[in-house]
Formats: sequence, structure tokens, C-alpha cells
Amino acid sequence: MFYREAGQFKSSYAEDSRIFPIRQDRYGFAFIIALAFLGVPLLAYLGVVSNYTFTAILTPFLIFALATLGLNILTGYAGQLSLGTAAFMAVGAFASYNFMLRIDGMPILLAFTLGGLCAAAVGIVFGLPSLRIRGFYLAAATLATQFFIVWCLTKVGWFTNYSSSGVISAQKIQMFGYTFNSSMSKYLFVLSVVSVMALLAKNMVRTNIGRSWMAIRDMDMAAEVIGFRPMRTKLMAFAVSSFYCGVAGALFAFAYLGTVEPEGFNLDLSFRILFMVIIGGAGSILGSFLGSAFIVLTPIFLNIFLQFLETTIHLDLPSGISSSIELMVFGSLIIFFLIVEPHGLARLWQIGKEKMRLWPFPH
Amino acid sequence: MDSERKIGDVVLSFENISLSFGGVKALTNIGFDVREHEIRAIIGPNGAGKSSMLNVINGVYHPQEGEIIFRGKHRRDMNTYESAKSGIARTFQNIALFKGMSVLDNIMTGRNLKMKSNFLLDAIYWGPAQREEIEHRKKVEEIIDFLEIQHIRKTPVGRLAYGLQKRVELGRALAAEPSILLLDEPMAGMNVEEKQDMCRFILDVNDQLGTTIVLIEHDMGVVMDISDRVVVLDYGKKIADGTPDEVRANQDVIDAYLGVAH
Amino acid sequence: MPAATAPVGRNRLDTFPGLLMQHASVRGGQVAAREKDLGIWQAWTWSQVATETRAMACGLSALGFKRGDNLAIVGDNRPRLYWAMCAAQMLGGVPVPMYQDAVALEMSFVLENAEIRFAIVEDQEQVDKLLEVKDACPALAHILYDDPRGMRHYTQNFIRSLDEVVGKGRLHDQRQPAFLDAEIALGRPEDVAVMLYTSGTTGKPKGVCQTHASFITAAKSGVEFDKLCADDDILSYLPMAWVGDHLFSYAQAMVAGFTINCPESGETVITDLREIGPTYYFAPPRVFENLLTTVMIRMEDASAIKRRMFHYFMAVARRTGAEILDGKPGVTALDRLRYALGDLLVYGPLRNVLGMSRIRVAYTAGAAIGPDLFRFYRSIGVNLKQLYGSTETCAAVCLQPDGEIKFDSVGKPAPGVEVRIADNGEVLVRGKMLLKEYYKRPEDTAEAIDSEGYFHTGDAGFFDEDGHLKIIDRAKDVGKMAGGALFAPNYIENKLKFVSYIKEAVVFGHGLEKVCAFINVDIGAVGNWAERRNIAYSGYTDLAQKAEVYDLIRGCVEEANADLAHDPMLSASQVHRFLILHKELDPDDDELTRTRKVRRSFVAEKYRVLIDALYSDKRSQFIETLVRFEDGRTGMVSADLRIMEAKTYPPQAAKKAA
Amino acid sequence: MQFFFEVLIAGLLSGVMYSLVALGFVLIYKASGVFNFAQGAMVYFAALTAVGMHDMGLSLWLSVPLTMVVMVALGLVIEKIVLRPLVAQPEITLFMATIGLTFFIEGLAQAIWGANVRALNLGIEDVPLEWLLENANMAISQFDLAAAGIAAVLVAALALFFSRTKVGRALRAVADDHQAALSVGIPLQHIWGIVWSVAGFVALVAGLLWGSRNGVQFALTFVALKALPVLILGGFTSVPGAIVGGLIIGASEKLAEVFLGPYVGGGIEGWFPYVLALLFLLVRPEGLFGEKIIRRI
Repeated sequence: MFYREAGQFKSSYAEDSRIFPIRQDRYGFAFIIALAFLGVPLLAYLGVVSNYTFTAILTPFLIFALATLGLNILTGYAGQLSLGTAAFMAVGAFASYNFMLRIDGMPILLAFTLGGLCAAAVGIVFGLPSLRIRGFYLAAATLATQFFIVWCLTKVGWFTNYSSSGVISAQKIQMFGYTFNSSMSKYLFVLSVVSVMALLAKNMVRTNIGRSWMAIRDMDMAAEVIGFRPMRTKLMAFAVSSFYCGVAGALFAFAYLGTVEPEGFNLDLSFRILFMVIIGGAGSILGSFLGSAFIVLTPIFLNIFLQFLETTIHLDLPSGISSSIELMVFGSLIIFFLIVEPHGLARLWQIGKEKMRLWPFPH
Repeated sequence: MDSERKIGDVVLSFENISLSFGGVKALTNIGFDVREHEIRAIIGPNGAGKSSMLNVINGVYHPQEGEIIFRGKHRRDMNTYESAKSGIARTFQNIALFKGMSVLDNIMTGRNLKMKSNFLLDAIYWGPAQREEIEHRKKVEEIIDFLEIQHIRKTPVGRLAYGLQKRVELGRALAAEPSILLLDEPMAGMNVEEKQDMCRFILDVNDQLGTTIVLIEHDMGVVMDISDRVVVLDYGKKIADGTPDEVRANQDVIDAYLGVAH
Repeated sequence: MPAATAPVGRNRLDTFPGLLMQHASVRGGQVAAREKDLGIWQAWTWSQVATETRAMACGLSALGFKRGDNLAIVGDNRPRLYWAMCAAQMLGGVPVPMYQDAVALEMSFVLENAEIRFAIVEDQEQVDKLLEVKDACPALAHILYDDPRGMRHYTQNFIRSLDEVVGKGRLHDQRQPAFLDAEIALGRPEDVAVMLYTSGTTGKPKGVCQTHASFITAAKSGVEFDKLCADDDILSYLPMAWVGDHLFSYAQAMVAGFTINCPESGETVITDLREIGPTYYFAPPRVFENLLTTVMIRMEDASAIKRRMFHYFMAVARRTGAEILDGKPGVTALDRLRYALGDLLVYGPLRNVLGMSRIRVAYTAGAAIGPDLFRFYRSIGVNLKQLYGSTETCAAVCLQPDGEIKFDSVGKPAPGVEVRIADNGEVLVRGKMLLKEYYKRPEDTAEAIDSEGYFHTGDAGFFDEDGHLKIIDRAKDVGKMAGGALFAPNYIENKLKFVSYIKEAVVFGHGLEKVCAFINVDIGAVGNWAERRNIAYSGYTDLAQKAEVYDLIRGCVEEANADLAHDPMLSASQVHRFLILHKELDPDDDELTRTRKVRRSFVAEKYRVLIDALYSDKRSQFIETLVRFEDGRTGMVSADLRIMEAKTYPPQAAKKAA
Repeated sequence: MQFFFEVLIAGLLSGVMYSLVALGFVLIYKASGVFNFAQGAMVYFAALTAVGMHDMGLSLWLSVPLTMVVMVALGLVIEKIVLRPLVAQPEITLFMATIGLTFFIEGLAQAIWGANVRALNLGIEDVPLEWLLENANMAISQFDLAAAGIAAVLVAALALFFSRTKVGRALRAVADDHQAALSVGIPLQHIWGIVWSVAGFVALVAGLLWGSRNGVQFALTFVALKALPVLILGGFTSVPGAIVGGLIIGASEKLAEVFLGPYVGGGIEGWFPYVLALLFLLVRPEGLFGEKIIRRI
């Protein structure tokens, strides 16, 4: 109902192929970006947004969004299901750690990039089976990645710089002499990285490479006949996807946890990211963010709710119950979404938007 | 473009092609040729091996015996990528569009072999990448205009009616600017009007772009009207080959078609 | 480009080519025309248009097009075809736009009547039509086509692609621009600028010759009247051969220098309208009517809440919208608030989806428009107005001034137009925008324009006390009642028909002291109405005779009467008695023409008994008639028709119409 | 040398139990084309329920049948609430649904019985069999033997169930072609219900066996993950495949652990089966006994 598209005509293909062809959308997006980069820090400065918000909500949300983006490229766009996301994140994290550790004067961003590239390389290797096998055969195969990588990082001391516990503590994030210490500065750092990479991803999926992925996903035979090379396309998807996951992993270690152990990147994390994709919406950049937000916030609200129950109606829940309830909630949500809206929150948003554009008409 | 369409010499020919799936023979000693700029039809009753033949031509299937001569080069079989590279495009019997994409994007995919920019440039979407994208968009828009599907430009193909989907698929094939176009039952399941349109498009393509067309069709009538030469297959064997009139007169053909009375 | 660099002032502003060159020099960089093509709105600036047009002109003259030649133009609205008009005018020729959907035979008449030598057509389809009739029109020497699709095999040497011609012309114009400048300079305002054929309801179409002067004057007055400027946008989608489109999309665009936008194709007009969101819009009533119908239908499937909201705010709009739009006083603050809210929730979005958000001025003309329809658009904030005119008067006789809108008048005479009402009620017009002549028909010309230079429109009408012209009927149909009062059947019938329940109405009163009416109810609307009140009925005849239906219709008739009572001239012709016919009037029974106009005299003859009954004091009358069914069978329909009185009102001083 | 045999046999024996779990997958996949990732969770759930009730004082003879009832109920519910709405969805969607199911069941199990480890004693202690020790001088756990025995019986029973009973035959028909099955009037829903119940039963047995060996705990779900390579090896659709695959995996991972482990720091059991399966896939994508997949267009 707030859309006023009449008169927004396109007189060049450049205009027509913008990311946000509708003016109102452009404004809306600009507003969100401004809010994220300026509004939030301002609120924090005013004391409205607490440190907890940064460390427990905003930063992890952004990092998971990036990882989800990665998996979405592989699963949502290229149609290759993977259960090894966490492994790629681990590679990114530990690679970056080692680059920082062993090459002094290594710029942090370069370290992250190299970390991502390592993840990409691993991705390509473990993507090879996808040429022969599809569907959940592949999914099962990717579990190999998950277990093997984590095992490697645990067993091969070199990766963890021979720390007895296998736990590494990531180096400080420093750029141009500035150290990102405060939770807010870390948030801003992550935000910048994620925004840029999200933009790049969006561009990829709306150009030839993105079309090649979707073609393989929707009808691989036809794609082949048209001249897309399945091998190249799939491996490219694996590489790009793993790169994103790798960088996400690096941020996970450097900007979020600070200290991580290989076991931190377990199958559970992989599933969590997969859930973000499913709930957010496979094959949608926006969906990656929505999904991440949803999964990050649900447990928080769940806990608040349970505490509310305990305090108000004094029913004492056994300890640790919340975690198991969390599991149940996630599980049922996944099933719910797969049944009701397989394209996730992104599709819901899209439908709502269409309604707004046609308002007052129903369709 | 020459104003008068003339049939050139042989571009593609087959010599006793045989193809079988685990013992089941799909094609036996098929041999025929395709000339430049002509409309060549392969007809035959259901299960005559028409589609298999098409799949052999662009390398989806690999015959066990026989020889293919393509642009003078003798070869055992084709492969999909090469044949696409060397200007063979096709449509499929049961539509093989990319359901998740809009009409525009589907046709854009047809141009991938003509695109140079790599994924890094794509990612930045700046300068050459954008320019290339736009210049290909122009081409695609011309095809959309040619096929008269402007009004569905941005619709996801999943939502389109069958007839339109066929049209879009043709568009995707045309986007590759093929020298040889393989059409697998382009008019199957269409109503009369849609069929007429499709005929018009096929003829226009062949006429204005000088594209060589090999088409499979079930509907005898249509084929006879538009094609220059016809091959008739039955149970994987060639039973006739010649101009529509010759074929129409051929006894085996008549039997074959009466045989499968439908 | 010589075109673009023509210095200001040297261009004469009293011919269209002159105007074009003027725009090219003062606003060369601004967009003059857009066309949706290949997925985007391709745009041409004024200087580009000038260059293209000059090139086309040179190309034409190279082919031998000379002063005084007529150039046929056939096709959908395409910028290039508009330019072709100007190109012909540059060379002192006369463009003759023709209806693109006409069949070959209809074309042949115009082609030979106008001695067409050159034709510029859109595409293969039109070329084929011309070829069909070429033998009939030997004069036709050159056919130039715009769209090359499918034209490869046309080997005839007299068929050329417009591109080729323009290309040649471009070189020529670059080499010696002086040639064309001279040609343009030769043009005189009193030269014929364009020839538009009136689709003659009776007899063959007549070619109306309009001079530069007349069209430019007409355009100017319109432009000043509505303060149109170079930034306006108009959607050009009505047939180029129609005077309306020529005035709005060509003459006014040339005068005001605004942008014309041509849709991609016939099917996409609605979407294109929405994309462009014109600021200036013109459409015949039926277009607005169809739009409204689709709105209502689409709202039907909306959720209950939404529907309620919609209807609530539409009611608000009906009450106050028009006043607010006219900036009239006397609207309560609360109502203004309600309207503002409605604008946010309903009207604004509605205007948006209809593509009317940016409209400053919208006109309708060509037929009577129902008050409800008219009110609807004004109440949601679309400044829809009526104008009155014809091909012979450049469609510019009367316009409704902003803020003085009356639903049943066509407004005040345009600046520089004199309007007089003849004794028989016929509207006479005099002014610079009158036609020069009917092409090669001196006698018709003489008949149309009298000695004092007044053009006889053939319409009957009168001025109300505010000096607004009211068109009531075709002059020939207007009669006098026994009392001597004016009797305008169509006017009354239209009034009745604007009610959705009434499909057809036939009123009698010529030479009689009272007016009585036959009514056909609209089976759809009334049937619906009946079902909602669960009144069972077995078909039209049954439904028509239901007492409830009679009451419903009486209500409608009395409303119409109340309206009529406000018209000093027409208050006498209120409907006293009416009956609802037992069968629908039907072309198959020769009661209607194929275009669904009532054959009054025939009906009067056929139903003589009913008329007698109406004018006696009977309460009912038996009738039996022969009807022809779709399948050609015939059968008898008989019924005992009730006759009902309708309340009539004493004449009153006209209330201010909203 | 004989140490090698000890390891081998131990491997084979645990392999039998892998196949037992894998069997659950195969059953469901054959009948409804669903790759039930939740099988592992079901194992955990079953074991935990049985033990839970046992700890509450019920005798195993009571708690196990009760658990059986619960599992059947669970199976039926899942079929009704999760699978029926998703029928005719792409396999991959169903697969992801079962992942959701996994989480739900695990959560449910912990919510009811708590997350801590419970010991289970079936009364067969895990000590080498004297007879073998004396005669062949080989240390083979009698528990393993017993477990293997039970598993073997169960497998045999299932085989019979498939070939002899009406339901079993119907089930095979379904596996071959849903449409055909429907057309001969077999109520698909019924079949699926039954299959899920049977799968539940299998899960229970597996759960008890594994549970009583390493204690009933969350880790049980990983046993199910072990079944994946088994399936890849044996093919998703073949009962014998599941058995043979199980044996191979069981044996190879033990051997690898014992003979390769030391060189790479041990703990390779975790991934070795997968890598093995993976390599195998590259050679033979359809598995040992799976039907060949022909891509037609």
C-alpha cells in the first residue's frame, strides 16, 4: 500500500536490472543500512543497545547470516545439499589463525581471504563426489567432510599450534593501527565484511554464474545441453560456498568467540546453518539473513518465556530442559516450514510485498 | 542474410548408427544426412526411436556403432558440450525449462557460451561485466520480441501455460544463435492456433536466420507442410527418406502409421 | 546537426514543422517521445526527433514527394509514424492517418478519394492490406514500411523499408540542410496540415481538412486552459486517425512540447499506462467504464475486512471527494480527515495500480458518460473532465474548467470559440479551429458551414444558467411536446440507462402532452438484486413483472425525474407512466440496430397497443409478441404488463451539481 | 595373525549391529522413498524409554514391550503428521524433514528422561568367551556374540516377514511402484504406518544392544550416523546390502583403527567408514546391491 510505482518506468537496461528496481525498496534498504551502520551505534552510545546485544545477538546473527549465505549458494542456488558447513567454517577459522600466526605483518583481511581460499580448496576436493552422486547420497558423503576435517584439526597439532587442549585463541583484529576491541567495533567490522560479501553474492546470483547454478539445480540435463559444464559449475558452487563459509568461520573465531576448538565446529553447527537456510528460504539472499535472525533469536525468546513461566506460575522446570525444548522447537519448526512454506520466510516476505504492491486488490 | 533461402550442402550425416540400452535396441543402422538451411523432419510412431536419434545428434546418447560426419569431421559420437559449442541447440519433448527462473533468465542462460566475463567480474558487477550482461540482454529482448512473449518477460516459467513454455524453450535455444536447431516435438500438446504460431516461428527462424532445423514431430500433417525432407523411423529402423510427397506415397510408411492406429 | 542548431526566433511558430524546430533548439535535450520496445522505454530527445523527421522528409522528397501530395499513415501509435506526419508537413504535403484496424476494402475508399501516392505503414500486415487494394488505387506509387519483420520476400520495387529512405534522407539533409529549411519556410499557417476522415455514420467517410492555424489554435487554447507544460507525459494509445489523438498526441504535444509515450502493444496498454503514470490522459468513456468494472470485480475477491474498508472509504469519497478535489468550501474537518485516511489506504493505492497517480488532467469525450462513473474517478482524486468537439472542430469546442465540474455538462466554450444555439436547439460553432473544407466535397462543406461562418454540429443542446453547455441529443431526434417544451428522447433514455438496473429505455412524447417510457431491466443486475432478497423468478418475463421489481424501477424513474426537474428546458419531459417490457429489445427482432441503438419508430409501431395503454388510464395491458431465438426458431411471448405511475416533480432552480 | 582375526571378528560382530540399524533405514526407504535420518534418534529414544521405565522399577519384561508400544505409536504419528503432508515432495525435502524429526525426537527424549547417561544391564556381561579362549585362544566378547545372534535372528525374521506375510509382499509391491501398489488396492498409509512401526521395533532392539554396551546416552545417535556409510556401500534399497555393508564397515573400521590408527594418532573410526564409502561411491554410485540409475530425458 506504500508502493507508488506508477511513473517509475525504465528507459535503460541498467535501470531495469538494478538490485532494487522499485524506488520504495531502494529507500527502505538505504534506511536499514543507515540504521545498521549509524543508528545502532548511536543507540548504543545512548545506552539503549547493551553490550550483550552486540555480543550475543547482532554479531552472531551477522556471522551466521554469512555462513548461511554460503550454504545457500551451494544448496539453495546450485541444489547440492551439504551437511559439512561447519567443517568449511573450521578450515577458514584455523587457516586464518595460522596465517596470522606464522606470517608476521599479515593484514587481517588478507588472512581472512586466504582462510576463505583454503576453505574453497577443501570445498572443491570434497565437492568432487557431487559429479557422480546426487541427492542424499551426496548429503551422506558430505558428512565425511565434517568428520574428517574436525578429526584432522584435532589430531594434527600443527593446526592448533600444538595447544594441549586443542583450543586456539584468535589474534586481535587490527587495521591501520586500530584494534577492534569493543564489542561495537567488532560488530561494525563484521557488518562491513558481511555487507560487502552479501552484495557480491547478490551480483553473482543475478548474472551468468548464478544462472548456471540455478540451471544445474533445476534441470541438469538441459543445462548441459545448453553448454554449462556440470563439473565446472558444481565445483564453482562448492568453491564459492566454502569460501563464504570459511570467512564466516574466521569471523566466528576472531570477532565472536575469540577462542575456539575444532569440536566447536561440529555436526550440530552444520545442521543449525542448514536450518537457517530452510527456514530463511533456499535460493534467497534475503532469506539467509532472515533465517539467521530467526534461529539466533528463537532460543533467546524461548528462555525468556521459560523464565517467565518459572517466575509467574512457579512451575520449576528441571535444569537443561530449555535446551531440549529448544531442540524440539527447532525440529518442529523445520518440519512445519517444509510442509507449509518450503521456500521459507523469504517467500512469505515476497508474498507480503506483492500484496502491498497490488493493494487494495487481493491479486 | 540472402534474400532467397537456398539449401546448401550436407553439414551433418550419419552412417549406420546403432544404439542400445542394456540389450534393448533403440536404433539400428540408421543413416541419413542433413543439408545446410533445410528443414529436416524425423517422424515415426511412438517408440520409433525419434528422440533417441536426436539425443545421439547432440551427444546426450553415445551410439555403440556407426559414424557421424559433422562439418566434414568423422567421429564416433558427439558430446553435449562440444555440440553446443559448435552451434547445435535443441528443445526437449517434455519441456526442460529452469522452473525456478523467469522467462528472461531462462533465455539468458541460452547465451552463456557467448559470455566472456568470469565470476569475479560478475561478482563486482561493474564495467565489462555489466556491459556484457546488458548487451546480451538486448539480444534476448530481440528474441522475446520475435516470439511475441513480451507480456510474460518477467514471469517465472513455472506459472506459464504449456504452449507458452514451449515458446520460451524455443527462445532459449535461439538465444545461442545456433547453426543447427533440433526440435523435439515442438508442437506436441498444443492447440491449433498455438501450432500455427509455432510453425510460423520455425519457418521464420529457418528463413530469416538461415538456421538448419532438424525436427521430430508426431503430427504428420504439420511436418509435411513445413519440412523439406523427411526421414521415417519405425522400431528404430529407417523405413523411408525423401521429400514429403515421396514419403507420403511410401507404402511402408502408410503401414507403419496404420499399424499403430491411434 | 543542422536541426538542433537552428537559432531561436528564426523558426516560425505557426506551422507544426516550425514548432518542431523551435523545440529542437530551445529544449533539444529534453525527451520528446518514448516507446516501450525491447523491454524498456526507448526515448528520443527533441533534437533527435527533429533530425529523424528532417531525414524522413528529405528521403520522401528524394522519392518525389512534393507540395500538395497526400501521405497515408497506417499503423499503431509509433513515434516514427507521428514524425512521418511532420515530415510530410515539412514538404508542404498532407498526412492522412488511417485506422489501422480497418479492412482493406474500407481503406481503398480513402486511398483513392485522397489520391494517395505515398503510404508509410507500420508492418507486413498493413503492407498486405495495401497490396490487396493496390489495383483499385492506381495512384499509390510508394509503400514504406517501418518494421522489416517478414518483409524479406517482398520484391516489388515500390515497397521500401522506411530505414532505407530515412538513411538516404539523412545524408542529403547533412549535405544541404538549406533545402529543407527553405521547404519549411515555405509552409503557411493556412495550408492544410492534416486530413482526418470522419467515420461517417451515414454514407461514405468525409475527409476533413484542417489547417495548421486551426489545429495550433485549438491546441493552444487547450494547453493554456489546463496549463500544460513541457514536463507533462501523455500515453498515446488511441487510433492516430482519430481527431482526439491527433489533438492530444500531436498538436498539443507540438505546441506545449510535452512527451508522448507509445505502448508496446495493444495487450500491454494497461501495464504500460501503469509504468509511465502519465500526467495528462485522454480516454473515451468505455475505457474508464471497463477500468471501474475490473476494479469492482477484483475487489470482490478481497478479504471481508478489506472489502468493508474499501466500501467505507468509497462512501466517504462519494460524499466529499469531488468537493475536496474542486477545493470547494463546506467540507467538515472530520470529513477531510476521513478522506486523508482514505487517500492513504484506498484512493492513493488505487490511483497507483490504475497508473493514475501522477495525472493532473484527464479528459473524456465521444459519448455520454454516466454520472456515477464520472463521480467515481473525481472522488478518488483523478481530475477527470469532459470536453466537447468533433473532427470538424478539432475536438475543441467546450472544456470543463477546473473547479467548475458538472457531471451532466460539457463545460464552457474554449477561448476564442463562439457557440450559439439555433432555434431548433442545434449547437452552432464559430472560431479559428473550424475545418477548412471537406476534401473534394464543396456541397457538403457549404451545407455544414452557413453564411455567417457557423458550423452546424448536428447536436442539440442548451446553456445552463452558469453558461455551461449541455448536449442533450442529436438535433434530428429532438422533438417538441404538445406543450411546446423541448423533448430529447436520448437524453432521458441515457439518464435512465445510467442506472445499472435499467438496460434499455424507450421514451415517447413527441407531440404528446406527457412522456411515457418502455423499460428493459438488466437481467444480470436485477436478477442479482432479486436473489439477494430471495425473490424466485423463472426468467426475464417473469422477473420483469414482479411487483418488487416494478417498485425498484419506479424508484429509479423518479430519481431521473427529480434530476430532470432541475433542468429548466427539460423539466417538462419527466416520465409520468412507464411499463417494463415482457421481452428484451433485440437486434434479431429489428428492435435495435446492430450497434444497439433503439429503432424508435419501429418499436412504436410494433408496440402500438402498449403506447395506447400508457396514454390511457389502464393499469395493465395484455400483449403477445413473436420472438426469434438465437437458434433461429421463433415463438410467442405473451404477458399481462402492469403499467405504473411515476412521481413527477415541479420544475426547480438548478441545484449546484457537485 | 590371530590377533588380526580377533579384531576382524570383533569388527564383524559390531558390523552385524550396524546392519541392524541400517536395516531400519532400508525398510523405510524401500517402502516410502524416505531416507529417514531420524533412525538414530529413534534408537536413542527407544533405548532411553526402555531404560527409563526400567529405572522407574518396571522389569525389562514389562518395560520393553511397553516401549515397543510407544515406538509403534511414534511411528504412526510420524507417518501421519510428517510424511503424509509431504508425500510427492522431492526426496531431498523429505530427507531434510527427517533431520528436523531427529532434533525433535532427541529433544523429546531428553525432555522426558533427562540428558544424563543411564546404564543398562541385559544380564550378559561383556567378557571373552572361555570356550573360545581355551580352544582357539581367541578373545571374543560373548556379549558381542549374543548381540550378533539376536541381530541375526531379527534379520532372519524380517526376511521371512518380507517374503511370507501378506503385508510383506504388499510392502515389496509398494517399494517397486507406488502407483501399481495403489492400483492393486494396497492402502499406502497402512503400509507406511506398519513400516515405521517395524523400524521403531528394530530401533528398539539396536538401542538396547548398543545401550547395554556403552550405556544409554546421546552418543547412541552417532551409531546411526555410522549406518550411513553402510547404506552407501550396500545401497539404500537392499536388505542383503545392508547386512553385507554393515559387516564390511564394522570389520574395516576396526582393522583401520587398530592397524592404521597408531600411525595417525588414532580416532579414525569416526571418519574412516565415510571416506571408504566415498571412494566406493566414486566407483559405483548405486552401491553394492542398489539398482543402476539410468538418467533419461
